[in-house]
Amino acid sequence: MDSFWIDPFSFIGSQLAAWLTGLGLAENWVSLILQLVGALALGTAVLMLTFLLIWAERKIVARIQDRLGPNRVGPYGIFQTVADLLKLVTKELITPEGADLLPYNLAPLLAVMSVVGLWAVIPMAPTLLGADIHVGVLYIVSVGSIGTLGILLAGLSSNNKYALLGAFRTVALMISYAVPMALALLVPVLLAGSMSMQEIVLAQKGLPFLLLAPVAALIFFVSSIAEVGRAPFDLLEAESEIVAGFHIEYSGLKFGMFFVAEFLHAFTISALTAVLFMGGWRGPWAEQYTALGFLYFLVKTSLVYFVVIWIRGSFPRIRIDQMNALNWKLITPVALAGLVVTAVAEKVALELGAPRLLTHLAGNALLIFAAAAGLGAYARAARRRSELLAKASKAEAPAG
Amino acid sequence: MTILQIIFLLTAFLTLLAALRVVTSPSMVHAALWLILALAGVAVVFILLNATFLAVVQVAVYIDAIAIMIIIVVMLTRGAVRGQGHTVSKTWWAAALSALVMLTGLLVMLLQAPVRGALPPTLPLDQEAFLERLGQALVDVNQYILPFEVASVLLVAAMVGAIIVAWPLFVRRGEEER
Amino acid sequence: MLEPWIFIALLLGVGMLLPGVAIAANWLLSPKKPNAIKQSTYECGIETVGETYVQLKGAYYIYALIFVVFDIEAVFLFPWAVAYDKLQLYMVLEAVLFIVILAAGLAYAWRKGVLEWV
Amino acid sequence: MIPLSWFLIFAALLFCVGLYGALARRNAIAILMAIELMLNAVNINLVAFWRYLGPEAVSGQAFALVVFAVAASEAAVGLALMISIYRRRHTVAVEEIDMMKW
Repeated sequence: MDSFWIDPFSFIGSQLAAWLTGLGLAENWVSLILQLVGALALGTAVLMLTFLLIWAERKIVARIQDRLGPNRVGPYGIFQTVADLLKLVTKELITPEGADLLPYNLAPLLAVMSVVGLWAVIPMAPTLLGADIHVGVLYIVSVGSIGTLGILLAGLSSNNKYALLGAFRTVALMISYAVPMALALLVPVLLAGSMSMQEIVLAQKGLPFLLLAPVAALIFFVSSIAEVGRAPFDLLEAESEIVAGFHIEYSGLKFGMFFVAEFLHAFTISALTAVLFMGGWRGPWAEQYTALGFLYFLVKTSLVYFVVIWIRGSFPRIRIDQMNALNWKLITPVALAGLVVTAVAEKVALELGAPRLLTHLAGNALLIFAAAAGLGAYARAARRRSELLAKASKAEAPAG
Repeated sequence: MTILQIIFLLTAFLTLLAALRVVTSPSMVHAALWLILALAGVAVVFILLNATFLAVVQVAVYIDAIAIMIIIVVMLTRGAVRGQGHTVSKTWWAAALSALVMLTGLLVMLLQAPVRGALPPTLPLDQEAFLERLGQALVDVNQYILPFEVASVLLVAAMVGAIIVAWPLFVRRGEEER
Repeated sequence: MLEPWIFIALLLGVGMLLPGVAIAANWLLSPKKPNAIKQSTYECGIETVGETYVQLKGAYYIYALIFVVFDIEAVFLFPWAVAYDKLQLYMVLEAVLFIVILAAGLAYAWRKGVLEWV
Repeated sequence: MIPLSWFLIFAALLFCVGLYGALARRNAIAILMAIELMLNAVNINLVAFWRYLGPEAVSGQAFALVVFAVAASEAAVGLALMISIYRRRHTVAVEEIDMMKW
């Protein structure tokens, strides 16, 4: 059996290493060059993937809306994005008057860098992982938020009021939704007993965390969609309603880079959901045949990404006060409670020897029930308030 | 000179440069942006010290949270010192002098320290296990349980205090403007 | 020991470099005909009034504040979550107390009406 | 291998830059930023001593974590005070904030 078909990634790596050592390079330099090649390959692959993502998204949203979508350039319009890129490349780069040049030019690069950087710790196959660091999950929290910084820089340096206001609104909501995201990320760490992404995948043997902590998975998924600013949370840069927000003064590929970062980030959160809650590359025979593991990873990620697009195609855009209330009054308290429930349920299951899955499911069911009851009470209070207001205005109307 | 030393010197140089810009830049927005660079440099220094957990925490807490909070407050108090002349006080030379005296004192102390030339001992346990021990120590009654719980009380106190100090005035000011 | 971090540094560098190259290509290929109107601040054709750094509302500070507090909380809890398997029951309950204290802070902010978007 | 003294000198320099900023700047927010620099210098010292003198003990990192929490609280309350003072007096220049001077 050829080892290439069992583990293509290690095979290519060891072939390359052998070749470089054959050239007479020292071991340090060989490993450095291998890492550089790996980083270049990963970065390029991830950025090239964006072409496919944009095409897939346009095609799927078109089908949801009973349209055809791009269908002129290439088979099924698959080269439409390339044509769009060629158009963007030949556009003039307009720098607004009074812009702060260094931050202005740095902002799109930072936005892309933060998303590409996330891929360093995502395990794509048993042997295909950029950097197996023991603080992987916290790395995701911190590097993912550097994109916020890019947006802030863009808004501050564009010398434009709309850009400034758009940037601060985006940043306010992004940092709000980062709170439940970090809290939801604590749950897989707790269940796996490790912050390393590979360890978390390994810990999901037979029982993905989606079953153990469905509430945390949902919270992570929703809050990361909000963090990316996808529909239905795209009100801050709703291109059909308001001026573009923080990237109003960007043109050409500088604008394109924000666009790329957004699409790639949407795919990245799908990959993270797949890895943290759905077992990543886990599947039958994945450990023997690495390529198969990579395939499972891709299938799971694409599935989650399809749901992201589906949500975009189906849900109406929500208002900013609704988005704010949703985060602080529903998602964050539920995330806090969910963390407590998981922590207690796991200990109870361990100490009392209760079945693990059942204890967790019971805890989560209790949590969902409590959240639903709270929501009902909140909705009733809101309705009573609006009825009172309506009554008051009706009573006032004849007098005035 | 090993590669690590070169990386350290570069990082230290950039960090100090950024720190100098923080304390001299006339524009508060620029000072805050330079502060972010300085904080990132400190994160790299943490990585060089093998404290990878703290390096990531440095990015998560300082760059993503505190620096953004500072930028927001800079924008909230914009134009505060604008049009009032200098960004440094009249006694800046006294400040520079005391900083220099401080530096000299610290360096003299350093020269007498017995550990100054110490080289790092090999890390005895892997970082994963160390992190586990840190987590245990934080909630162990015999170790750091008090700082751990006090930290939460401190954070809540800071949050409540900051809301009390900053919030009622927003409302009152909003009414004034109407 | 530091090898994964070298990879991360390289990947972050690549993440900056590739967009940089793309933008440089754009700069080479694009027409360059600046004029005063094109460079002016874009407000849908209306002349901009006053200075750019407008006064923001104070609510942004409150969101940043709550974010900072909960970020630190998460940072304290991550080592605890990693060590979870080795903890006794009372240690887990201490962390629950930690979470409850912070939740009380959130409840206070909610009661004060700070969380409303105005 | 980097000797310990390099880190200590770096931390001392960073601390003194922060000290200069804290003493010389007029804008109170700039002073807060300088204080953050000083706290960072302290953290570098804590972590450097942890690495070189006691890498088996958790105290160095635990102390640094507490410093993070304290720095965040300090920044939060300090910035809230700045906002409040700016609302009342339209300035955050320290020599003009003299309500408690006499």
